[in-house]
Amino acid sequence: MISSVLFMSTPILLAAIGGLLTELAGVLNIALEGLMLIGAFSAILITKFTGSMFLGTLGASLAGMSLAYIFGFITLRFKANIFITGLAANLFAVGITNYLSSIIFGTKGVISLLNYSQLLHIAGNNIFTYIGLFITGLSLWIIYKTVFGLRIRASGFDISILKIKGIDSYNIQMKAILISGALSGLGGAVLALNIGAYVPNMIAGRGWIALVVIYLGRKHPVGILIASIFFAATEYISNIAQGFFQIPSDILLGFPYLITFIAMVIYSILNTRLNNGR
Amino acid sequence: MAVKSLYYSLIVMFLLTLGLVSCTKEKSDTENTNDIYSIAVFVPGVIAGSPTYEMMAEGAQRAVNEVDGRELKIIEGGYNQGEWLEKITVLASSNEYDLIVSTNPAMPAICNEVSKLFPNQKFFLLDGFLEGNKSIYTFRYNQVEQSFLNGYFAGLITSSKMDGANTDLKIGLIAGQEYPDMVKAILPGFTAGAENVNSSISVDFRIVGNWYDAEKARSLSMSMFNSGVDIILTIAGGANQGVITAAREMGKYVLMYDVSAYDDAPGIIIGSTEIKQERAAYEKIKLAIAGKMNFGTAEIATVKDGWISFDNKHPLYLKNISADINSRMEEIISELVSGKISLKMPVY
Amino acid sequence: MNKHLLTMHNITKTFPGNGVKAVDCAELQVGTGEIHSIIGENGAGKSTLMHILAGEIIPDTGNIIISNRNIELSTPSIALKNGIAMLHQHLKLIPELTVLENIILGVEPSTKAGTLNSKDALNKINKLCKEFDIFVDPKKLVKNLTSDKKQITALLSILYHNIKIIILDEPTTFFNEIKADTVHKVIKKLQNMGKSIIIITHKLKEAIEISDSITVMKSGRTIANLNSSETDINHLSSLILDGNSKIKSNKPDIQKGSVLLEFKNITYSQGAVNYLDINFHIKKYETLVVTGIRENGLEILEQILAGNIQKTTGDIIYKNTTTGNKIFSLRKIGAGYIPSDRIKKGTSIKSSITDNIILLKYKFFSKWGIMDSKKINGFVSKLIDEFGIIGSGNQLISTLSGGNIQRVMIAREIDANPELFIFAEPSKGLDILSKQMIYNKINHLKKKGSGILIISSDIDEAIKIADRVLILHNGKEAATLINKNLNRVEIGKIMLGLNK
Amino acid sequence: MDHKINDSTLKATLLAMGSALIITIILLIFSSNNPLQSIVFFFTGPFSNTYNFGNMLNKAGLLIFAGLGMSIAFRSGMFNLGGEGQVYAGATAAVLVSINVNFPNRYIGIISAVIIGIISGALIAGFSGWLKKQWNTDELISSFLLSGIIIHFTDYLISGPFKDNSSFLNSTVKIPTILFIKQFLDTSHFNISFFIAVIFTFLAFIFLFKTSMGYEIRLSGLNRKFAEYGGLPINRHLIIPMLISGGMYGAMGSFASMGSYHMGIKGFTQGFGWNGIAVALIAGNNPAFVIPAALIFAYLDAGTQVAMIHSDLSFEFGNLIKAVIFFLITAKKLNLKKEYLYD
Repeated sequence: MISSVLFMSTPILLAAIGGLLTELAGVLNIALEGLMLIGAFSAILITKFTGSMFLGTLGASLAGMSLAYIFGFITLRFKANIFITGLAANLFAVGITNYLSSIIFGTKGVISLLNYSQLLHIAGNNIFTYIGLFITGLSLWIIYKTVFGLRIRASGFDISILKIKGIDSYNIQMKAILISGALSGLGGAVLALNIGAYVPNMIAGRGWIALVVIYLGRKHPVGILIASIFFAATEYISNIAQGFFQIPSDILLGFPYLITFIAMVIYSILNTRLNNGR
Repeated sequence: MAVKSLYYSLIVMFLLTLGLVSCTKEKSDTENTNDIYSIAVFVPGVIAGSPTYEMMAEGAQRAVNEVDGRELKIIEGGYNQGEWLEKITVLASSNEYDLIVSTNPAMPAICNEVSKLFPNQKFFLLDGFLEGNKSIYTFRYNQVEQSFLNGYFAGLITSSKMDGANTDLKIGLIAGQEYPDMVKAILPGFTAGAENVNSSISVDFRIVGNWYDAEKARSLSMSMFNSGVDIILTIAGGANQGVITAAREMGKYVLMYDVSAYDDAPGIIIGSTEIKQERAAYEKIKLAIAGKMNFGTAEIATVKDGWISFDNKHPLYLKNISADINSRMEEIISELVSGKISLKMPVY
Repeated sequence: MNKHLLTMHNITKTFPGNGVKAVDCAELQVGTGEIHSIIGENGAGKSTLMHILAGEIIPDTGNIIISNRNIELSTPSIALKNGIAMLHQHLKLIPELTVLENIILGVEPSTKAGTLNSKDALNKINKLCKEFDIFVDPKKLVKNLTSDKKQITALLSILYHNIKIIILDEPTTFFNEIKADTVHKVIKKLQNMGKSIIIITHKLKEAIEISDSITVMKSGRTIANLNSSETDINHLSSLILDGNSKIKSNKPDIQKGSVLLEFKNITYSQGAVNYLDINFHIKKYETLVVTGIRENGLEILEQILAGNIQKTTGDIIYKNTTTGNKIFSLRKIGAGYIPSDRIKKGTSIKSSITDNIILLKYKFFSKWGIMDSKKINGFVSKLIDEFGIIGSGNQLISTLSGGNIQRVMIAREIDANPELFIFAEPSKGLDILSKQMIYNKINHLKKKGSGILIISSDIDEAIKIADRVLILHNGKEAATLINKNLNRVEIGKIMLGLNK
Repeated sequence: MDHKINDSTLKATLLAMGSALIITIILLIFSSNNPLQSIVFFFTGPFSNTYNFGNMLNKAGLLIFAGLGMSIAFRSGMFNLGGEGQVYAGATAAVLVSINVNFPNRYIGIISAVIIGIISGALIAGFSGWLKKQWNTDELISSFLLSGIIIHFTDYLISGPFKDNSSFLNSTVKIPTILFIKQFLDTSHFNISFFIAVIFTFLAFIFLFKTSMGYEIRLSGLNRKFAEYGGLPINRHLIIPMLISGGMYGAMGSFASMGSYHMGIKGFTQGFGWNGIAVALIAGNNPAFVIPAALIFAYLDAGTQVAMIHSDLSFEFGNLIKAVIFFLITAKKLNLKKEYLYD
């Protein structure tokens, strides 16, 4: 059960960690969904042609980065509204994957790996679960222990101070966006490679959940880890509950949102009380 | 500022008149009814990943290819039910297609609406049921029979001693969504089939919530397998992939619906019903082209007529399934054909 | 001493906003290992000159020569590369980062892998702390620091760099007397290390005691450059305060009104440091000017009045009602208020003149919630005329000059005819004409029966419009005088703490 | 005043639109076997017949509602990310009222249904605003999560207790025919709601720029410190703009269900919420520009749809074109050179 929940949380966790970097750098990233989709598609595409899941995973990250670059370039250089460019990136991801899919495979539907071999499991856990946890740890290190991380945190607060210190904030924000592209792409790859197939729309809102998780996790890697596991656990529970209770499935499908919402409200109530008490 | 708003409303008015002017021209050149020139296939979803849609498209293509000068246009409508009505109306309003072909239980109701606006537009709808509209011909499969076969087979598997089967008498059904045919025909048929094997077999029925979240389908299936289910019938579109993945991981079995897909996951997909959607599309469209389609009537296709079958000829099936189980399947099929077992498709 | 480390020659800067020459042909020379103080009143141009040196403001004319090289300091980072750094009064720190992170930002010591070499940084910081005998926990978040620790952080972030010239803006302001010693020690230490230090200060005593030489500024000009051994406090204060003795004292009104607002034993302290300790009242038909050096309590007083911070002890009584522990709310009692922070608080710069000017009255112009454009336009053009605002109603505030922005605010506040009117730094950045207009409006308001409280660091202003003047020194009330034949030297000496 | 657009912004917008247009044409040339045909259908398609034209206007009308609501929310500095759920709830509420209540006549019926729809949308969004006011709960996230809950709950209502058991659609029964909002332009969905949307645009414009509450909202959004300093009721404007934006989404939904769909279909308002945000942002949160922004949006959709049917343009290409336009439409400057940091 724990391994299931951990695995279910992994794609969300990866995208959220990527989104965290941009968020800390002061960039609202609503393109996560599209970045994940590109990743999922590329993972299957490349694995299919090379036969290597490793290359597929790598390719997914690179594809995520490419779309992230377009998104970042237009947002930062052309000073376009970040919400609209984010929506554009999501639309673009849907369009381009379908287009490439129909050109390369002659179909806009499911593309499955024929010689599918199950993903590596270590001690009962999926390899990507470890990768997710590793990247969370890595992000802790990057954010709090490296020069780049320090500059990311600084640029999210006030770009003018970076100017005084002679730091190029465009560079920092762009790099954060690229990393979020790579990690979201990876998150998409996790979904697709584990299933062994690309299904259009298979991200199914996880990119948006990742955005929520960033906020619920108080913009900290550990908080995000907890929040994504929390969300995955509620989904896991609602999956199990479908087998036990005569609750209409639609209600159960909304359950993760309900619990997360309640948790969020309780958190903010406690937070207010705490601040007022001070 | 008020001036500016006025300016905008003027633009709107201008566009409006422009539109009205350009509209008036096109209305005249239709009225050529009976002869079928061009055909549109409206796919309520996306083609690939959905075998029934693929078969429909192939059948239509074959029919059109056989006659010179016929045009076929395939349009994918996406998954949003709400948009289908609008898109079908766009199709009908374009006046370009003499026949619109589609498949889905929901389509008759939608096309009935459109038909009120465009009474000359003809529709041929598979997998749906509607009688009495002079423009619509429907062709529907007896899904109670079909799912009964699946259920019976699942019942045999769960009570068998196969590697993946356990002692729990539990079988599963995963659906993309809870739609009327699912609840009123497929689930009851599936349950009846299983109970026909052993009345203490129970069916675990779960919903993905959409037709594409394969990961959700996977974790749902995992939880079903963990609770003692050993075979799942999956009717979840693209999300079927997730069910297969879970079965592979757990060493369990998957049953497919509508199309024989043993090759997709040898040893995992161990049973499958089939509908002759391609043949239906082909034969009926040829009828339509010939002007012989009985618009206004509804046909229900059955196992007896050969429109529905259980694919027990496939080598992978024969390899995995014991002769004993297979002979019991043959038996039940013949009982359906002979009418010894009679399962009516509910009308609702 | 090498007199030629830094030369600033013929520096002029006019701000486009108000057309005031903030710096006017200023000259400055600083040698290696020299401590150099720049003194002058608020608004004399000291800060602007130093901002130019720090690369934050680009001058209109003039040369900056460092070690015989002509250098263009177009950005702070270029200044930093040339070994010049400024410790700001408004600290440029990022509250979400730790002390250490703030210090090393931009010059992070790193390993080859890009890792922060926190150990190196920590060692260096600890060494610096020991060397200069100061302390702050490098691992604390800046937002959790007390203000003096923040100051130390900012100081450290400068010491951390390899700096030749350090500019300190009011270094001892946030420290009490004892801690000023610490600051002086740091400065001496820096000098011993061969650094040059430029200090902006109001404290003449401090300037003489600590620095080698002193530049005196007045109205943007550098009027004197002295060796501190050749001068004394009286000389300096006369240099600073000299010149405007022509200003005529306002004829004080007889105080016939009732008491409007009373500050009874109000203090404000953080930890052991007392920033304000004040007692005063203000009556109808009178103008009270609270003056002093801005950092000596004027700012804190304004913040308390504005309800931004809560007094530590004492009672604020408005018309015989005490506010108790509630935060003082100006608008609720119908007071008018113009804050010293005009841009962020006093105006909405992305809105039009109209939107800014109707802030207090918009409800009067609406019927059933709909605002009457005609009435508003009439009102706005009346005020634009009356207060000489150059611009039209739908012009954005951001396109106006500083003087005009000021007029918009004054028009808004005075037109509301408040019983109590609080005005911080009325003439900040204004030309003479605007100043005169503002004074007239204030007097007019007073004659109609309002009580006027002005918080101003400008002595001339106090003399011009006050009925009574309250002078603060180090946060404490040094004197309250009736404005009868007061002159600037007298007030200046009290606020500089020289009258004892 | 801040509802005016200055020349440089206009220039940048036109330049961005021009570039997007060129890229669109290039995309069409590459994607199509008969590019000219595709281009012609794409650009003239929306005007090709009454149905397409009417539907485009109808869609634009619906988008105007959402765009207006979001503009007001954005103006006040609030972010309503829950449009999807609010539209769906509004649409379904209007349908449920129409089905279950016997109205004395059609006008009272339609108006009550629409008002109920508006109220449901408003309450959902307003709840997020209230949470913000009460406990400083981030409205961006709370509205999104709340929307997730509402969507599933509404799904349940439609396919559960209010399901039309005689229908093969996952839908409620149809609303009584007399409660249909009359459609003009014979077959299209085009109906009075478009004109109501235009009227609402005027109202929103007046509300934002001519009323005291609009004044408070604008100032609170532009400079909270200033609004507080001026003694404006800023806390109230954490809730009211959310109520308005939710209400407008509700209006969008109820007009869609009463005017176009005539029943509640599972998931039928999918995507409406995001489009509302897009329209508002493209319009620069100015009601005066919401109409053209909504028209552009609806035009793109209609063009894609027509081109799909008549030429070999595929659905995803419509998405790609929209993506390109979205990428560029809000660009403030199109200089490819890296802007030096300190200019």
